[in-house]
Order: sequence, then C-alpha cells, then structure tokens
Amino acid sequence: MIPILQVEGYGKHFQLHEQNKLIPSSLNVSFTVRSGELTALIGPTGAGKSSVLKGIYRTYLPSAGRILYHDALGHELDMVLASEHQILELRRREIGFVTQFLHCLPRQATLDVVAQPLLGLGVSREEARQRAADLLSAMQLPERLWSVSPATFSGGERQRVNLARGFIAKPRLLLLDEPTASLDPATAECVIGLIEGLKAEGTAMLAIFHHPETTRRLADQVVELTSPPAVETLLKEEIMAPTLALLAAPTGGVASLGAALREAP
Amino acid sequence: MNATPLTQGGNAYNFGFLDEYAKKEVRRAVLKAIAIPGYQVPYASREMPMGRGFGTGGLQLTLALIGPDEVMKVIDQGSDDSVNAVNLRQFIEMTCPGVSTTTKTTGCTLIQSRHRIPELPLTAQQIIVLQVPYPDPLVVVEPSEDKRKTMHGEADYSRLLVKLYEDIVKFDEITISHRYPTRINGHYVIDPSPIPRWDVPKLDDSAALILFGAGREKKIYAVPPHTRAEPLAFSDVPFRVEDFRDGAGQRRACARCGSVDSFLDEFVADSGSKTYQCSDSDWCDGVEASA
Amino acid sequence: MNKILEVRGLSKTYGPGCPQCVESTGPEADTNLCPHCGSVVAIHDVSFDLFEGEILGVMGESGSGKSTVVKAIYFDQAPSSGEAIFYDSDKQHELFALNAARQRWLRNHRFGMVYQNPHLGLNFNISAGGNIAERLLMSDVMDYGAIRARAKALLARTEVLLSRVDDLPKHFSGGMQQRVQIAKALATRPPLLFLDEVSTGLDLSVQARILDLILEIQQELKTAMVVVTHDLGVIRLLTGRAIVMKYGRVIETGLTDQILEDPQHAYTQRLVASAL
Amino acid sequence: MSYVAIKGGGRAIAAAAAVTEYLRTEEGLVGTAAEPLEINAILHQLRHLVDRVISEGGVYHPQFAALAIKQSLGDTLEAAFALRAWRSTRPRLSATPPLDTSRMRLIRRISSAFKEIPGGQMLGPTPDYALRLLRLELLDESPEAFRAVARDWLENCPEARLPDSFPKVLDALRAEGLLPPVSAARSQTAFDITREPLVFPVPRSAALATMARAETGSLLAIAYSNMRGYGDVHPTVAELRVGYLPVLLPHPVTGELTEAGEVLMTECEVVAMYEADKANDSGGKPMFTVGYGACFGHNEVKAISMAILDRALQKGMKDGAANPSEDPEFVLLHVDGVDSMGFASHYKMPHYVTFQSDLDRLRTTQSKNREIA
Repeated sequence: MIPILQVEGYGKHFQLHEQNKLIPSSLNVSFTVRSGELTALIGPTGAGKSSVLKGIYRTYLPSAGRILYHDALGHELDMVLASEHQILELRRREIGFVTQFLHCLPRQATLDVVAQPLLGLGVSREEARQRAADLLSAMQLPERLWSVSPATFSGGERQRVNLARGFIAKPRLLLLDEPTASLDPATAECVIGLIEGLKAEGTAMLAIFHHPETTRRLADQVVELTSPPAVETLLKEEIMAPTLALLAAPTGGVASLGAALREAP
Repeated sequence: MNATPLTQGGNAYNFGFLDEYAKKEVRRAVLKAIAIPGYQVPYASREMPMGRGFGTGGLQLTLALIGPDEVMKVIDQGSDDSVNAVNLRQFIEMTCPGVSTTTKTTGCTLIQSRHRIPELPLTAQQIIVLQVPYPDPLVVVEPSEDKRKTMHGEADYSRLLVKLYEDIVKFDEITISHRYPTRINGHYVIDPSPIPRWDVPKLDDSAALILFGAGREKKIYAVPPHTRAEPLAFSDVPFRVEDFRDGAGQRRACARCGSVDSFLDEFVADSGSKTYQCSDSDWCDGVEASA
Repeated sequence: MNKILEVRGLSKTYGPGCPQCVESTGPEADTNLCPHCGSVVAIHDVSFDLFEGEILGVMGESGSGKSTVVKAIYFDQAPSSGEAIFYDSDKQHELFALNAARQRWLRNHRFGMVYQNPHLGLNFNISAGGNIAERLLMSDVMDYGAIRARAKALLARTEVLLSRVDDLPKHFSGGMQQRVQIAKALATRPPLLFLDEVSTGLDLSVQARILDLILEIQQELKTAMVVVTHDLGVIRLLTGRAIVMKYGRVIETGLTDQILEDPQHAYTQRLVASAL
Repeated sequence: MSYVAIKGGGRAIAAAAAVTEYLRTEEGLVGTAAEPLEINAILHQLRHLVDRVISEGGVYHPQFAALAIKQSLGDTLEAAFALRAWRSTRPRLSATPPLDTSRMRLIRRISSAFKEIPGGQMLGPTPDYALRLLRLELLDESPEAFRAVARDWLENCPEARLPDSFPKVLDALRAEGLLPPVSAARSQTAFDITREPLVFPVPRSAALATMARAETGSLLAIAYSNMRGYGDVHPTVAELRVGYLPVLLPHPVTGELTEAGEVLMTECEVVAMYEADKANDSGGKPMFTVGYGACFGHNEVKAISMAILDRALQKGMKDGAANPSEDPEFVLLHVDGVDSMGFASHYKMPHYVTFQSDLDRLRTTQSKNREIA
C-alpha cells in the first residue's frame, strides 16, 4: 500500500509562560500511515498519543519533525510548514478527525450536524441530509432522534453522531481518538464494522483505542509510544502482553492545554 | 451696468439698491451655479429691505442681473397683483429707474416668481428667478449642512429616497406636495422651491435659464437651459402632478376662462360650494381674451 | 480558494504621534497610550489575509484595537497608515487609495457591517423595511415593488416577523434589532461582512440564535466574514481562523482550535485559561 | 367674471403703511404738547435700545439706529433690520486692522475672578446692584428737574485721573501659565461674514462675527441652555469691560494707521476649565480655556452670552457637539435676528399654491385609504 502520511521525528512540548514551565508531550515520533490500513497508537497515559493526532491535525503546533502528507493529487506537503489555509483545505477535503467529544451547535438537528462536512464540499442540502440519514440508520440511531440536537443524547448516541459526521465525507485520512470509548458493546460492534468498511474503501486511519481488544481487531500496524516519550514501531504480531496491560490503564492525558491550565494552581 | 445714484447726496441709493461689489459677487455665484447645474453655491446674502422669506434671495438675483432696458415681471402665487408681488415690483421700480414692468409672460425678459412657473412656456430670451425658502432637499433627512455637502457631492440621495419609500408604505402614495426633490443633469438633487408638482416638468429641458435664490439660507443654484430635470420617483411608482379631476373623473375647468390645462386655485364661495380658477392670472387673461 | 482581502501594516494613531509612539506602546509596554506625546496607538502593523467564504475571528479585550481594524476597512475611520486590498471577482481595489465616493460605493455594494450598537447600523427613525430599502436604493435599485419584496425576503430569512416590516427599530428587542441589522447588511448580497461584537450584551439564548443565524447565512451565501469579539465562545463557534490582539498589536494568529488548545503567547494562554 | 385672486395688492400695502404711520403720530390727537420724538432723545434717553440696534444691525451709526427705532415704533428687530438693509447699499471703502481692546477708554470694568486686578475694578454705570423698584416719580418728571440731575452729578463728581489704558486680566493669567499661549499661527485677518458665506466648518473669527451681530435674546437663550446643564462648565468672568475703543484706519494717502474715531463697545472674557489636553500647545498641562465676546454698544448680557458660546463652540469643534450650544451649525444659523424674524414673518404671506398642492396629496391619500377600507 502507498504511504499517505509519513511522520518523521515529530515532537511536541508546551511552554507555559505563566508558570515558566516546559512540558514535554511527544518526542521523536516516527511512523508511516498507508491507505486502506489502520495504524493504532498505543502507550501509557501521558505518552502523548492524542498529542500526535492533534499535531497532525494542527490543533497543536508541532515543535519538531516533519509530517509529510500525500494529497489526492499526488502532491507531498509538510503539514508542519503548511499555511493555515492549506490545512483548512485539507481538513475540508481529505482529513477527518473524530475526537472523544462531539463539538456541535447545541441547537442544530442531528441530521444537519452529520451532513455538515458534505455542505463544505458543495453537496446540496437535500442530498447531504439524505446521505446523513442513510448513515445514521446504518449506525442504528433511532430515527426519532434525527431532528433533535445531539446535546440531549446519551454518551453512546452522541458518539455515533460524532462518528457519522467523521465518516460521512469519506476522508482519505481519518484520525480517531478513542471513538468507541463510551459505546455499549453492540454499538461498538457496529462502529467497528463501519471502520472496517472504510478501510476496505481505502481510507487510511490513525487511531487510539480504549480497549486493547479493539486495537487487536482493527490495527494493521501498532505504534507504541512510551512515557517518558520515546518511540518504537511494533508489528501487529509482536504486541506483548505487558504492553496490553499498560493499555488497559485508564487514559486521561493532556486532553487540551486549556483544561490543563485551568487545573493548574 | 448703470451705477447712477437715484438721488444725489451721501445717503443716495445705487441703481439696483445693492452696491456694485455685492452685485458682482452675486453674478459670480450665478456663473458658478450655471456651470454646475443644481449645485448650491453659497454667497454672502445681503440684507434687503424686506423680510427674510419674502424673496430676498430672488430679489438679490434680480437686482444683480437687471439692466435699465429690462422688462420685468413679478409673480406671487401665479398672480402679478398679490401683495408681495406688488411690493417687490414697486421696490424694483423705485430702485431701478428706467426698468419697465409688465404682467404679461410674453415679452418680459426677467421674471421673479414665488411658488409658480408661468403656464406659458418660457423662451430662450427669458430668465426666471425663483424665490427659495429652503434650498436643500436633504434637510428633511440630515440637519447638518456639513454632512449634507458630502452627501450632495457623492450624489448620495438614498435617505431621501427612503423617505419616498416610507411614504408609499404608509400612504400608498408619495405625499410630497410641493418642493418636490428633482435631480438635475443626473447628479445634484435640488429643492425646486415651493412650486407645485404641476410646475416640476417645466424645469426639464427648459428653453429659459432658471435661477433659484435663497436669501436667508444664502444659496444660489440654477437649472441651465435645456438641462435634464427628473423628479425623484420609483420605476413602478411614478411622479404625478396634481389631479384636477372631479368625482366623475372629468378634468375641472377654470370657472373664468374655461382652461382645462392649467394649475387651478380652489375657492370656497359664500354658499359653501367650491369653484376653481387658474392660478396663473396672465394665462387666464390670455385664454379669456382669445375666447 | 481565493483571497478576498489582504491587509498589510494597518496602523491607526489618535493624537499627534511622535517617533517614540511605537516603541513605547504595545503588549510589552502594557499600554496603548504613548507616555511621550499622549497619543493612543489604537492599532499598529496589523496584517492578515481573508479568503472567500472564510470566517476570521479578531479577538482581544477592550482597548486591544480589534474594532478599529474593521472600522478602518469599512471606512468608518481612516487608518494612519497601511494598506488593504479587496479582491472583487476580477478587479482589485486598494481600499485606502480610493476616493470617498468610490469607498462609499464599495461600502454599499460589496461590504456589510453589523455593529454591537444597533444605533450605528440602523436608522432608528425609519422602519425596518426602510432600513433595508436604504441600502438597496444606494445601489440604484429603483423599483418599489422589488425593494419591498427583497426587504421582506431578508427579514423572513433573519426571522423577523413580517408583520413588523413597517415598524420602527426602536420598538424592537435588542436581538431583533441585530436581526434587522444583519438583514440590512446582507441586502446587497455582499461577499464581505464585518461583525463587531454583534451578540455582546444580549441574553444568552438570544445570543445563541443570532450566532446560529450567522453560521447558517455563511453556509448558504458563502460570505467571507471578519468577526470581532472578546468572547471565546463566539470565536469557537463561528471562526475557522483567528488573530489575537493586545494593545493594538497582533500577538498571535492561527487556526481557531489551535489557538484555543495550544495558545503560544503568554497573553493568549491567560485568556484561554480564564475562560469559563 | 372678475378674477377672484389676490387683487388690489398695491392699494392694500399703501393703506397698511398709512395706518401704521397714523399710530406713530396718534399722540398728536390727544396731547396739544405732543412733539415728534427727537433723535437726540432716543440717542440719550433710550441709549440701551440704540446700543442693541447698532449691535444687531451690525453698523456703528447711532444716529441712524435712533432713526430706525423711531420709524419702527421701538421694535428692535425691525430697527436692526432697517439698519442692515441700509448697510447693504453701502460700498466697502476700507477695513481696519485688528484693534487692541486694551486701549479702550473705559467707563466700566469688572472681574469676578479676582478681588484686585491690575488697574483696579470700576463699577461704572450699571443697574446690577440697584433695586428694581418702579420709580413712580418719573411718571411726571419736570423738565427742570430732569436737566438739573446731570448738571449736579458733574459738579459733585470728584476729579479722577484715569489712565489711558488698562492691562487685561487675561494677560496676567497667561503670564502665569494658566492659559495656553496665543498661537503664533493665529490669523491676523478676520473672516468677513458680510462678504463671505458661512461654509461649515467655519473659522472661529466667523463664529465670533456672527455672534457679534446676533439678536441678544437668541444668543442669551442658547448660552443660558449651556449654563443651565445642556453644557458643561460654570464659567468665570475674567474681565468685562465697557468703553470707547479707538478705531484705526489706514490713511487714504499715506497708508499710515490713523485714529478715525471711537466706538462704544462691551467686551467680555470668560475662563473655564477643561481636561488637560495632551494634544494642545500646553504639553499636557491642564489649563483654563477662554471664551471671548464683544459687541457694539453697552450690552453686557450679549457680550457674556457670546463669550460663553464661543467657549462652548470651540469645545464642540474639538470634541464634537454634546449639546446644541456646542454645535456651530445650530448656534450660528439660528441666532441672527434678521434671518429668524423675517422667516417667522414670511408665514403670513399667501401660500395658496403650496396649500392647494397639499390638499391634492391629502385628498388622494384619503381616497386611497377609503378604497383599501
């Protein structure tokens, strides 16, 4: 398979001016993501898994390294150096990000929340809503919820909406941050099915999973991050039991710097 | 220009009342006004011996333009015989020796008028001076003269047009009766003085030079001969002149001369019934004489 | 995607100005008031680009100069120096080099502005419909029926009751006044819209619906917008990119989620940390 | 059929003039001793009336002002009007340079800012501290007693050696740094409102000239609004002086400045504070601001009102008008007596045509309303 994303020596640290602190988050992370494959990031809490996803998506400004992306037209772009408008364009057309949390307007109907990425691609409102409806029924979200805002939904329902929105435009690269974390087993199964489907269609995925079991089922390649940050790439068959035990530990991590700062004394 | 004093002695009055420097200044303003059709040219309006609002702006124009060979006509409300017209005419006769006056539209060379333009089309040999109380049509939407100047300069008349829009919303009609804002030569919008809407079309492509003088507000402006003058209106709500049809839709006629194509004054007789007569007395006389 | 606006080195000083003005003001000096000559350096050397259909946030607290930026581009206040180029389909306009009439034309035809204070954006002495009509009349639409229809359509779109089209804005609630302002700003279908603290001071629920409306309109019309606000929530909700200002200087610029999650400048970090 | 419209205008005007003239001379019917009012009597016994008319008429011609008062039966607006109209017929022969009012020959001079001022306070002729009781004895004043009063006063008047000129209070304040220095860039030529139209924004000298000719009551009303709260600051009268100002004119042959006469004037300078302005010449030091008023004749209310408005207008031009008295267009376009009284009068003129046009609009909209209803 062709590499779509090559991360080379990625590093990220936060400089907290107020507290005069430098907080390392990722150091010298390197791996390659290929189309039609799922690459899983594993490692203990604080190993900087989310930091890698956010660095790729430019939610974090990378501190070091290169993130080479091969776009649909075959151009190679270093996403560390890309302009804001280039990043926005990639986000619109090629790269999706499903986080643990659904950010959406509390007053927007679920159908519109899911359809939104299609509107950005110029799909008509009617068609976008139709495709959103198809996807939501495939994900077994009850139809009576479609016209309501996801703000009132249970965690599982909301996460399905979140995933549906991430999937609907069929991005070439999909970043997944614990997409099945809050799902009941049945729904998680359904989501796993969808991920497999997307993979089969050629989508490249870089994911963090809550359950080692999910990683084992879906990952074609596993990248283990260690804390303090160091990195080695393991093939799927070489996953070791101790690592899996580590993976089972509850994840918190630095969800956002904003949250970290709020909690800081 | 004749500058012979009326009487000898230190307190004598100059021909045309105003001193020659004042006249020259008015003439300079007139030239500028003609050069920029519809633009309000400021000038240092002199005090005249009649009240502000009684035609001092028009009078300064008349006195600055008049020569001893002039044939002068003075009208107020269409009539040569109304108090103010008589008053002005007497003043002009007194201060401009040699000038002849007439009540006929035909044959006069200079007309000073308040509120009317004669019904008989004016000729290239004639100049009409209209007395203006409020020179600026924008005053209804903008009190500051400084800001109005910019609006005129940029031909920004949207706020005036909004007033017309609001009129139609409220009354289904544009309710401006007289002083109808009129765009001159495609740029400046003027207040054509309190002439009725009936007279507004006479401004367009006029053979005669039309001058406007505002004494109190100290402005002079002009519609030069054969210049476009378009009353502001909407494409689907056109400008309309006064309607003189009776209840049956019949055009009323002047009770005196029978004319059906002139602006009519309305009179309430002692019996309570209404009668109509030409506002323009010279026109009425003319139609009656030819009948 | 094409650039619609390019702003370079925009500066505005109130007062006589002196050679020390720039060095003695700004975030490091912790003031925008020049101690030598008393001038206020409202903005200095502000540069940014705006692309078609994009919403750019300008954030900062009062005195940061954020409103001055849009007021300069909208020709409300002439800048002291700097340039701004507006790319209008095949033409480009160097905004501050244009004469007053040309600037007014652009303002009427190609720009829209929604102010925090509805008195600035609306004429309170004419009806809601009349306010929209005014903008259309400025653009030489002279058909009463067409003006009326467009005014009603815009008010319907901004969710103002049609029965109130002929009412005076002073009888409207604050939220409704902002809707009329938005309708008025959109009357000429401008490709570029400025929003200056549009939802500040409104009740939270009203605020939310105004912001929804702005987002919907942006999706429908693909209008490029510059949103000025001190409210991180508004920035998060509406904008894709943002610039952060303090004492007249741009101290940070980036994608909105990056600024909120990984702010670089000490001031931005403090701002984000203090948000509820 | 006769023409119904406005006929006989000429006769009506003549008759109106005749009946007015009858009123002027009516006294001849009732009193055998009735005599026409002498110009001298007006000049002396109604001197404040004359002062008002020369000031509002804008011509220093006390004799013609008295004549105007006589023919207008004491109506100051009409009298000032007649004087102005006469002025329109006079060619301009010469112009004075700016005159130095410290050279005034004073009859009155006070400062409410200081108890002692260089040169001293001089109360002079003023009713300020008199009780406003009707002096009923004047109802029937004998000519003999009348003549004796002035004579007695002069005889008992102590000999006083007054200096030719008095220093200005403002100069002292300025020397102390309490007032901004006089800008060297100040124009030496004043705006001539009789030759140039006011085109806003106008220079300060145009505003001052307009107010110097303004109608006293109008000026007072707007100044009063500023003092009462539609304005900001309580002013202090730094100096009020009344006296005769020597008028200098270039000699027609040599061009040398020569004293051509003197005019009675009232001059007032008020000071008031406003915030330190770092942009002004004072380098950020808080300073007094000055308002200046001056007019022909002895008219203190007018000079004080003008000074207050001058200060208010300067503030308005600098910071934007916060109230009507700070708005140059509002003040300067509405204080002229001739303009305002003329326009108020013009409403008495026929408006048949415009009213006919109004009727047409009202009837049309009414009938449309009926159709809709």
